[in-house]
Amino acid sequence: MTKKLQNITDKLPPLIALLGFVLIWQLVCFFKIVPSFMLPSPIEVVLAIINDFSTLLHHGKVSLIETLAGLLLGIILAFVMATVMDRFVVLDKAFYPLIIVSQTIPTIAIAPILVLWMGFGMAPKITLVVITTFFPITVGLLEGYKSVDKDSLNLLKAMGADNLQIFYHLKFPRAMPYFFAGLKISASYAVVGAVVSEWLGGFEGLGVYMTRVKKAYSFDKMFAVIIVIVIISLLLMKLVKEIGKMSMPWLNLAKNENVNQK
Amino acid sequence: MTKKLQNITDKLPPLIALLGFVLIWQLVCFFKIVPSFMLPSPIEVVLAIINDFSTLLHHGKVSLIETLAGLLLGIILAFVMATVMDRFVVLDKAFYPLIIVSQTIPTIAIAPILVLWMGFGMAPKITLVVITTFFPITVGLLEGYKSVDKDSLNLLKAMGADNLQIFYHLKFPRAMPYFFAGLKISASYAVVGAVVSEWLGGFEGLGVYMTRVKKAYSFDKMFAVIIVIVIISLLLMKLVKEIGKMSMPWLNLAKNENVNQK
Amino acid sequence: KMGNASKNENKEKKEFTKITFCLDWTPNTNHTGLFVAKGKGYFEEEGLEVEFVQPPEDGALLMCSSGQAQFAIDAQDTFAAALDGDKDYGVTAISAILQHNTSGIISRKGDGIVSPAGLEGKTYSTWESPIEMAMIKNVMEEENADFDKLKLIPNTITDEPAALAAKQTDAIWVFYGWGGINADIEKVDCDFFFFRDINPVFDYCTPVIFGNNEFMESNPEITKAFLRACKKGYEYAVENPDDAADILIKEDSTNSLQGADKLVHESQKWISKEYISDAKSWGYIDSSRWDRFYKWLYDNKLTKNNLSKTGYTNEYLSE
Amino acid sequence: MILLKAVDISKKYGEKTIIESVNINLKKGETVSLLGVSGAGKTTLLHVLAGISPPDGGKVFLMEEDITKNPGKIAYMMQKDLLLEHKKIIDNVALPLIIKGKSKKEARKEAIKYFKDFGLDNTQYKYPSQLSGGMRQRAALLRTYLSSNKVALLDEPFSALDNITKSAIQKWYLDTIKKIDLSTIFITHDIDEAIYLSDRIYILKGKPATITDEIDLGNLKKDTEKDFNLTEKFLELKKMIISKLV
Amino acid sequence: MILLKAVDISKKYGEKTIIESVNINLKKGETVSLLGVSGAGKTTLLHVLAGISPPDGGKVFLMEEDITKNPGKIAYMMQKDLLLEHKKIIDNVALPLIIKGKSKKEARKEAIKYFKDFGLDNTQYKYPSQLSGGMRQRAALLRTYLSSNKVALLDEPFSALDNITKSAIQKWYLDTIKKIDLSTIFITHDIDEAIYLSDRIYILKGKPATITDEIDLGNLKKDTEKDFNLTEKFLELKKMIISKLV
Ligand SMILES: Nc1ncnc2c1ncn2[C@@H]1O[C@H](COP(=O)(O)OP(=O)(O)OP(=O)(O)O)[C@@H](O)[C@H]1O
Ligand SMILES: Nc1ncnc2c1ncn2[C@@H]1O[C@H](COP(=O)(O)OP(=O)(O)OP(=O)(O)O)[C@@H](O)[C@H]1O
Ligand SMILES: O=C([O-])O
Ligand SMILES: [Mg+2]
Ligand SMILES: [Mg+2]
Repeated sequence: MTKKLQNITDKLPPLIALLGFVLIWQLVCFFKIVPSFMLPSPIEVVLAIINDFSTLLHHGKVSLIETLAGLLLGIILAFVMATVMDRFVVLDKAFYPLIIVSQTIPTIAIAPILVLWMGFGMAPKITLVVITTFFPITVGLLEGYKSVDKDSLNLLKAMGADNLQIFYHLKFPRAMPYFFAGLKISASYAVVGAVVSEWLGGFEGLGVYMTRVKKAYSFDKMFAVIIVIVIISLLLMKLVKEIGKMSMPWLNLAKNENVNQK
Repeated sequence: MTKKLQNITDKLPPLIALLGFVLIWQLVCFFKIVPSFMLPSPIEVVLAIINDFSTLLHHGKVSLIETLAGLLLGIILAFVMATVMDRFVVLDKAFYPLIIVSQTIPTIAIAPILVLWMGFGMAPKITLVVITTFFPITVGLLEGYKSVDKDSLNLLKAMGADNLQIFYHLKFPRAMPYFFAGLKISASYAVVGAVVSEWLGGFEGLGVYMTRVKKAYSFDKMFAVIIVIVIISLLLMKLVKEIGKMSMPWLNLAKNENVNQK
Repeated sequence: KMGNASKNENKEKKEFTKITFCLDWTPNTNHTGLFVAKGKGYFEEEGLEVEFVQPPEDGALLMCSSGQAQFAIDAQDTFAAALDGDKDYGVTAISAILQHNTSGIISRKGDGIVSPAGLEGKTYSTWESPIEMAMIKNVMEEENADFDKLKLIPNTITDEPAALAAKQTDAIWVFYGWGGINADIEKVDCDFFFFRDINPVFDYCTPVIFGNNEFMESNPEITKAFLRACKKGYEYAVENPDDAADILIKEDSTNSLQGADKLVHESQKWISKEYISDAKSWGYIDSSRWDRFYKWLYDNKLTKNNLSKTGYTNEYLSE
Repeated sequence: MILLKAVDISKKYGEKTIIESVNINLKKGETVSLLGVSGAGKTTLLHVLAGISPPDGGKVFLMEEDITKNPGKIAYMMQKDLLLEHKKIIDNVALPLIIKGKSKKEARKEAIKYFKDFGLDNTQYKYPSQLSGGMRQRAALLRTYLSSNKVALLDEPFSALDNITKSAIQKWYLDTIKKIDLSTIFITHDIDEAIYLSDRIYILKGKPATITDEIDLGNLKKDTEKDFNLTEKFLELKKMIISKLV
Repeated sequence: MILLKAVDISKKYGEKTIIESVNINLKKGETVSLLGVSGAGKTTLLHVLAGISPPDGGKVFLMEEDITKNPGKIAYMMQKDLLLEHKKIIDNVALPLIIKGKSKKEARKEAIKYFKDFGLDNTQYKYPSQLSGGMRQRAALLRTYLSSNKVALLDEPFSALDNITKSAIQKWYLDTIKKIDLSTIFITHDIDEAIYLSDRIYILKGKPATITDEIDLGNLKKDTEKDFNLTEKFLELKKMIISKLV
């Protein structure tokens, strides 16, 4: 099978599934199985996206900025926490349970409190994104650090490497696949985190726009927002995947470059 | 170090961290660094839990039933999907992207729609729990099925095992650790999923109670609810862990039972 | 699709018709008559078994549209958006819970927001709904104040007096019977003005009971019976505010009002006077005030269509 | 009597032909080894014989019966011991019986009889990770035996053991297959092992690989002679085989 | 001249003493092997010598200097080849130089000089997974060499290779260490390998393990004699060593 053909047979099934899904949706609407005010048809939603494009773009930009800022801070927080916790076992034992607790608090419960504390700007939104995103990255990094085998550690120790060198040359690169796996999960939650926090207080962003169109009984626009959120999330996940590929060239060696006979 | 001593040094750090956290919280309230209407003190929250105990118990029970029902259905759905997708690669290719899309839709956006479609009973709440929980379990199971090495597969094939036997004797047991890892994540999100959907429509459950006490200006009661949610989530995760341990005795063999000299 | 509400259940000794009633928000003194009707068995007397449910945020009307609830509470101003679209939501306003719009702007005493003019240069917490903004603009302009000099921030406030005391904001839209009374209870000195006092066009109906058209058309007698029981409940609440307040607290199955006794009782004392007020009887929707507000919306391009004379009926109310 | 016969076997992976026109046979009671360098195609050939991998040409016969692409007829002991870590030893060992339709209870009852003979007393209800390497080997061999097939294929059964402890297990292995009357083809890339354990050696060589040599060791008295692998005779054989391998 | 000397080394894990009162030494230019069954404590001893595991008793000297618990003075080639999969070959090989403080550029420049000598042309910018087993071995040895230490410890350097292809690499190894003038202690549990490659053999045995024997092979002319491991002399030696091991 040629590469191109492989590509097509890989992408055909999800495309058919997606089209099938949209078709069923359209039929449900067309035959009024669900009343139209409860479920706008795909065509209405697409029209809403087209008509509202500039508005969606504007609010989408705001949400995206919050998402990216939150994700970045989440990465930094996760990196610092995981690295410190890996270095000092006591801190790992002490804070791991608290971190898990932080993940069982409903975000819609804390979002209003964050707004109360931090005001109406981006700060509470970014904070909420940080809270929802740092966890998978931290867990990923911790697992990654722990995945380093004793022999490799001993190799570097035998070369006389200090802790920082061991971290730089061994622990961090080894943890990278785990880091990116965690980041991908975080990315998929990040946009939703931003939207939820906007929903619960703000002037701009997809969450705010969503409550507004909902109040105006514009379900087609509401679904348009949902679709924009989905698209942004998927693009973000794709971006993470590509950055991961670029950062870890050793994991993506083409088979034909392989000199190894076995 | 004796076992008992080990147990204490394992549990001491998180306890100290937790107490430290509560102490700081109490001090912040005591010195009015945050106004009391924004942040009730831990003592107030504990009092609210004690005073509201029977009410919290009642609503907690409702949320717990929704959580458990949703989790159970989520497990069944995940099991069926993962198993079918593992068996038929085309379905895997077709539906995996759609499943990922389902996870990027904000729950607070679909919860009201679910209530609209399904009414005020438990159905929309359970559905939302299913939507939030089936994903980590499905991904876990798929990964688990894929983790089965070719040699083990060949071993069973060589014995003349059919697909069902291979599944029962090899694939499923091998996937179990992955299943429980996914289930643990799901369990941590399940209660929050139920609460969010209650929040957005219903007559009972912690989510409903939370919106009501919020409107009645009782932040101490609201924090009490959050703490109940956290405790239920943690207990659920603990339960999953214990069931996992019991179901996979081969992973928890005490070192001293080990006959192997190496 | 209508659920089992329209089907009478014959199995039990007494035939009860099940009714799902969607509140506009968490139980409060706007709802007292309903809880009294339940607590004192007025619904039962009419052969009804009523369950009160909480809506998704801003979703009560839709729940009634979809048939998940036969009746729901919403307000005339927010209903406009549903009426104005090209989709038929299949709901009609059938009864006004309060005769007059009891909402207005609350602010810290001493800030000088005793009337709309005082808003100039101050901060207002808004939900950013077009009608809300137009109303604020209108009342300010009535007093020659400049709306552009009002600073707008998002409304995330749950505890209005506390928010004012903490200077999170200067002005908040509240219903006097709950938010205004709460300020007294919490001993925060406040100023308050009603919209209806500035411009009578804003004396529209809020909150309002809506019914699902399909249900009401096929069950007119049940609808009337339902409103009869409601009316009896509100009339009781008018006569016995203290007792009614206790019933509200007791009948709220979530116990959320426990500990808020003082607020409920004080609020009840005030609001009981508003249930019937100057109308001939409880529930009556004053068509002149209804139509006048919708005409204003149309004149101010807040709706595409002139919604006057649409969306309501008094035909299910008993004399 | 020829038990197993493979005729003209060839096998490709994608475009690449791995083995071509391979003919081998196995007589009753015989132990035959398959010798070849790493990557030659030994495992590939065994997969075809076991019926778990379809050949691109040729047929496999078990006493006249065509068993090509028909697994379950021949016992197959995979590379290393490959016990299922999630099953107790007794259930690992009884697995072939369960696969063939016996109830768990019956299968356990049948399997338990042999634990003593195989030196596995008191390991029945242990998990594989609780056993030493030697014990695991024996459990895997017992499982192979319990498949009740007359022919067994073994893929590098001893490669996981170190050279010093290996010889003890090899001795035990020779005794056991005699006792249970098993006819065996086993893979190795250890020449010493091939000479020591087998009646006949097939050499698999080339790209694509084929049987380039067949060496009959039938008349050597290996087990009677102490330290046989340190004798002259052994050395001569080894030299001869090396010359044929490279 | 004695380069490395370990005096009275003992090491416990928890309550269990693994090795006790071990004394060994290594002269300039010498290749010494450490022979023992699996689990004897060979790796444990090498860890102590390399300074990455603190002994519970005893000291290690490198030309009079006490290097106990002081890693980085002796080159250490771990079990298998252990290249870091995330670094290109050039960076794997240059790692000891970078660890010692050289810039990446300098280190690469220094390392690249030796690629031809080690038969690693054109592999510089490849990743380890793109190399064959033999190439990986050579890269690991080059890295060991570039640590610029005079003494190298090697833990089972050839155990991953099959018996047939192994001998080619062993020959190359003997040549190379001669050329780069490295003094070596290596671990093996393969007696043939120990005899073939070393000037002296230490046998580590017992629980706790100690050096029970020292065998000097200094006057054997191994590399000049073809097929040395198929000669009588070799067989005698092997018999003698086996008797001391068991
Ligand atoms: N499933 C497969 N797909 C493609 N190529 C394969 C597959 N399995 C094996 N090969 C290739 O076939 C050749 C023979 O492999 P095989 O495993 O049979 O060798 P072997 O002689 O058993 O080697 P070893 O002694 O290392 O186990 C190798 O080049 C290998 O890369
Ligand atoms: N970190 C450790 N903690 C506890 N015990 C250990 C540790 N490392 C090794 N051991 C034990 O010490 C003993 C010697 O181990 P070591 O790895 O030195 O053996 P070895 O001779 O290198 O064996 P092999 O040839 O299998 O590599 C073994 O019984 C092993 O279980
Ligand atoms: O909506 C309010 O009650 O203020
Ligand atoms: Mg093989
Ligand atoms: Mg070792």
